[in-house]
Amino acid sequence: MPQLTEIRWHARAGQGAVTAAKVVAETALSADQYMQAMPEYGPERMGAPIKAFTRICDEPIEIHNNIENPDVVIVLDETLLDVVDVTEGLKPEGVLIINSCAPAADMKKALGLPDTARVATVDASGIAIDTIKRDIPNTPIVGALIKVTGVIDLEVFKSLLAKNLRKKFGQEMIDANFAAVTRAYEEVTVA
Amino acid sequence: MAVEQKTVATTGNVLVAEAFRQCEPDVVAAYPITPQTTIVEEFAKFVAQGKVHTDYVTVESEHSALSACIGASAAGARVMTATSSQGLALMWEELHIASGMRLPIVMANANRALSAPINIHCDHSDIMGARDAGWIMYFAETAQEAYDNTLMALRVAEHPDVLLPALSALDGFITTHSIDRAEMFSDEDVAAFVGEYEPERALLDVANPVSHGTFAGLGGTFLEFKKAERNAMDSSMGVIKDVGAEFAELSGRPFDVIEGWGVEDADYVIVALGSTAGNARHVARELRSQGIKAGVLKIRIFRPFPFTEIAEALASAKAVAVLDRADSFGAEGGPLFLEIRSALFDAQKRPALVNYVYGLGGADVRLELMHQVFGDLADLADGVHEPGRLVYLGAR
Amino acid sequence: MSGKKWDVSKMDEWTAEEFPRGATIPEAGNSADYVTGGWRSERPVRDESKCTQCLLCWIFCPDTSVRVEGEEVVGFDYDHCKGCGICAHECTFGAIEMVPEGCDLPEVK
Amino acid sequence: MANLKELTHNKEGLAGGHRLCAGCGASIAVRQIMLAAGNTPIVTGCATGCLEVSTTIYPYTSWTGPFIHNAFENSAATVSGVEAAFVGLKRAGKIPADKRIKFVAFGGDGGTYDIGLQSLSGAMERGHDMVYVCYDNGAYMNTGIQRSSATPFGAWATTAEVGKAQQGKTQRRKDLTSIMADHGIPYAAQASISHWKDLTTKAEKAFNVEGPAFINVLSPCPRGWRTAPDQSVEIAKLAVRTGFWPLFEVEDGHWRQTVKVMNRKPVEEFLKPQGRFKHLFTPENAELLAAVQAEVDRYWEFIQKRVTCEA
Repeated sequence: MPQLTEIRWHARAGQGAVTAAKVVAETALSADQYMQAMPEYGPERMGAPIKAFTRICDEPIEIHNNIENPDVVIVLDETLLDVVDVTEGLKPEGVLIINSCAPAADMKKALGLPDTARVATVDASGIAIDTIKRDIPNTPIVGALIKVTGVIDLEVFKSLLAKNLRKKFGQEMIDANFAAVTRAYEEVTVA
Repeated sequence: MAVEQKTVATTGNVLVAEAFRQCEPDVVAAYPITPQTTIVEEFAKFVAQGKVHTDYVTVESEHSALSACIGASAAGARVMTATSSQGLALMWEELHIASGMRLPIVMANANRALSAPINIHCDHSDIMGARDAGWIMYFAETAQEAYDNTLMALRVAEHPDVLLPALSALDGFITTHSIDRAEMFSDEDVAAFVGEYEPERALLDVANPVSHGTFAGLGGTFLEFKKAERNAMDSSMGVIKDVGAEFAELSGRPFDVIEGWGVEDADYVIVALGSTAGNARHVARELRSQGIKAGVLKIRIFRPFPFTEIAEALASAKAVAVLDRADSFGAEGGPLFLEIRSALFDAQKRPALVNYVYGLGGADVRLELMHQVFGDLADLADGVHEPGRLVYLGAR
Repeated sequence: MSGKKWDVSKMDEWTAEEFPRGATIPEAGNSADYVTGGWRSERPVRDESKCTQCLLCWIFCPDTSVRVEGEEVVGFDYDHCKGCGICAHECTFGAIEMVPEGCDLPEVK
Repeated sequence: MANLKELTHNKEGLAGGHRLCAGCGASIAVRQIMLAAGNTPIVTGCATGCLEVSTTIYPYTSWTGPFIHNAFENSAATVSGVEAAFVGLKRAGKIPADKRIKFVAFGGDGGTYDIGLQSLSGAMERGHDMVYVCYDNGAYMNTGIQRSSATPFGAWATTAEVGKAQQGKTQRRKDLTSIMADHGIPYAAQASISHWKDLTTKAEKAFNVEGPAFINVLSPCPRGWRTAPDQSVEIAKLAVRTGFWPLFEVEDGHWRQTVKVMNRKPVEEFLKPQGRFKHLFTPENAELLAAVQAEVDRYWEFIQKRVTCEA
C-alpha cells in the first residue's frame, strides 16, 4: 500500500489552521506528491474551535472521507486541550505536535498517550512574536512538523512560503518567516 | 499525445470557476449559495480583473438566475451558471423550460442536502430533483473531474445535434472545498476544444426575428416537441462519448460514461456516483489484495442514463450494491437503484441487487461502511440476505 | 414583416424532428396568416365623407385592423377585425358605424 | 413627442390574427408602446398571461420582432438576461459596438404586482437598459378573473366573491407605480390606454433613458370588468377622470402629474358601467361605496402630494 500521511489540525477559527493545512499540501505538490487539504465546515464563527485536514501521499489519493485516525495531530492553540480531545483517533504510533512552552515529556504524561506515540512541543507563538512580531503560530509550527515527521521538505516549504509572501510583503517579512520556521525546526522537543 | 498542462493544488470550486473563465461565457447569471459560493466569488474576481468579457448578472434569486440564463441563451449567448441545494430546487420550474426551449446552458451544481432540517453538506437530494428535467448530467468524483466534466459538458450541450442544457455536479464540500491535485489546460487549449457557440435561432439576430417560448397548447404539437427532446437526449450519448474520447486524447485522462475498476471479473460490485466511488475503490483494492474479487462501477454520466453499458458491465457479478446519496421516498429504492434495476431487467444474466441510502447531509462515508457493504454482498451472493432490500447505511 | 416566410401548410404531417427545435417560430408576425375576422358579429363601416383622418380609430384598435396608408385611414382589415366596436365608439365624428355581419364572413381557422 | 400621423410611420409591434378578446385593452397598450419605440429593433419578453398565450399560439406569432416568453414570474429577469447577452456579445466583439437594440418586458398585474415583483425589483435594481411595462387589468384574467394585489377595493373577483359575508375585495390596491419609482430608477410612469399621447410620450421617454424604466398601463379587460368590448377606451378615460388612475411620471426622482384632471368626477362614474362593481350599488352597500370613494380620494391625495402640477 502507498505511504499515506494524514494530518489533523486543531485551532480556533481565525488562527490560520486552514492556511497551514493548505500550504503543507502545496509543499507536497511542489515535491510532486499527491495531497488533499480540507477544512471542516460548520456554522462556527470567529473564535470557535475548528479542525482542518491534510493528506499527503506519493500516489493519487482516492478517498474522500474525514480523517479519523490521523498520523499527525497539530494543535495551534494550547487552550484547546481543555475543550477538545485532540488525541481522539490518533494512531498508536502517531505524533501530536502542540504549540506550547511546556516540555514534551510533561505534556505526554498529562495527555496519557501510549508509549508508542510521540508528543512534540514548540513555543510557536513565542517564536512568531519574536520573529514575525505577531502571534501567528501557523508558520513556525510547520517547521516543527517537518523536523518531527519529515513528511514534507524544509527547503521546498521555505521556497513556497517566500513565493506566497512575495505577493504582499517585502524581503524583511520573508526573512522573519524563515527565521520563525528555522527556530521552530531547531527548538521543537519530542518525547 | 496529451497537451502540456499545469499541475495545481486547488479546490473543485476554483477549478470550476477556472473552467468557466476558460470557456469565457458571454453571460453568467448566478446567485450565491453554500457550498457553491466560491465558484461565483472566484468568477467575480475574473470579471473585476477584466479577464473575461462576460456580462455577470448578479441576480436576486436562483429562479431569476436561471431565468436570466434562459433569456441570454435564447438571445444567442454562451451561458454558464452554478448553484446548489435549495437554489437548484428554486430553479426547478426553469430547469424544464431551459431544456424545453433547447438552450445549451451549462450549470455546475455543488451537491448538497435539501431542507428540512437545514443542512449544508453533501448529498444528492438536490441534483436528483433535476433528473427528469431534460438536462445532461455529469457527476465528478474529484476536483479534476469537476473541471474536466464542465469543459466537456459545454461542448456536448452546444453541439448542434444536442442543444440541451447540462449539469456538472460535484460533491458539496468534499469536492467543492477540498484542495486537491489537478491538471489545468492552457487557456488556448480550452478555447480550441470548446470552440465558438453558433446559436441556431438568436433573439439578437434582429434581421431574422424569431419567437421563443411559444404556446403549444393547441393543435397537438406538444407531444412532438417532447419526442424531439427525448430523441436529442438519447442521441447525446454518442456525442458525449465522442467528445469524451477527444478530451481523453487531449488530456491524457481516460473518460467513459461509466468507469469500472475490477468490474470485469468481480463477484461483488459497488455502484456509486461522485466522490464515494473513490472510497469504494480504495476498499476494493484492499479486498483484492486479500483475494476477494471486489469491483467498483462509477457512473459518470447519469443523464442520458448509460443503461446498456451498465447492464453489460454488471452481467458477470454475483451481487451488486447500489449506493444512493438520496432517497426517493416511497419508491422501491433510491434514484440510482431504480435506474440500475431497470437497466438490468432485460439482461439475460443479472446479479442480486441491494440498495443502500447513505451519506445524507454529509454523513461521513467511512471506509468501514464500504467494508460492511462488500461483506453484505458476499452474504447476499450466499443467499443470506434477501435481494432488493433498502438499507440506510450507517444509520441508527 | 422582416425575415423569411415559414411554410407551415404541411405542419400536420411533420415528424418530431421536422419542427424547429424548442417550439420556436422562425418568422415574425405570421399570425397575419390566421384569420380572426370570423369572430365578428358586427363589422365597422367607415363613411369617408365624415372621416377627418384624426386616426383615433387606428391608435385604439386592439387588432391592428385599421388600415393606414400615407398617414390616412383607408379601410379595415376584415381578416383580423373582431368587431369590438372601439373604433366606432371612439370616433368623435360618427364616421364609423357597426353593421351586422351577413353571411360573407371569412372562414374561421 | 410624435403626433398620430407621425406614429403611423413606425413599426407595429403586433400583427393581426392574435387571439386576445375583442376589445382587449392589453393589445391596445402593446401597440401604443411599440409604436412609440420608433424603428429601432426591439426584443420583447412577456410573462405568462393572456397577452403571451394569445399572441404566440404555435405555429403563429403576432410579434413582429424577436420575442421570448419564459414563465409567469420572470419576464423581467428573462429580458435582463437578453440585455446582458447584448452587452456580453458586444464586449466579445460578436455584435458591433454601435448596434442599437431596445428591450421591453410585458407582464400583467398578476405577473408584475404579485408573482413577478421580486424578479422585477431585481432587474430594475441591477440597472439593465430595459423597459418594463405592466398591463394592469386588475385581476388574474387569463385564469378567470381571480383577485390580485392590483384588484381595486370593493371589486368582485372569482376569489373575492360577493355574498352574505363578503362584498368583493376587502383590501386596497397595491401602489406598484410608487414602489417602482422608489427604486430610484431613471424613469417610472403611470399611464392609460385611453390617453394615447400621454402613453406614447411616456413610452418614448422610457425607451430613450439609459437604464431601467417602468410603465404601469391601465388596460381594461371587457371580460373581467364586465363591460362591453367597445367600452374599453371609454372606461379607461373614466378611470383617469375620476382620479382612480392618476397619470404621472417620475423622472430621476422628480414627480410630475402629466394629465391634469379638472373637476374630478365621483368614482361612481367609473364603477357603475362595470359589472364587477355591480354589488356596490345596492342600498345596503351605500357605506361600502362611500368607502371606495374614500380610498380613491386617499390615493389621489397621496399622489397629489408627490407630484408638482406642471401639466
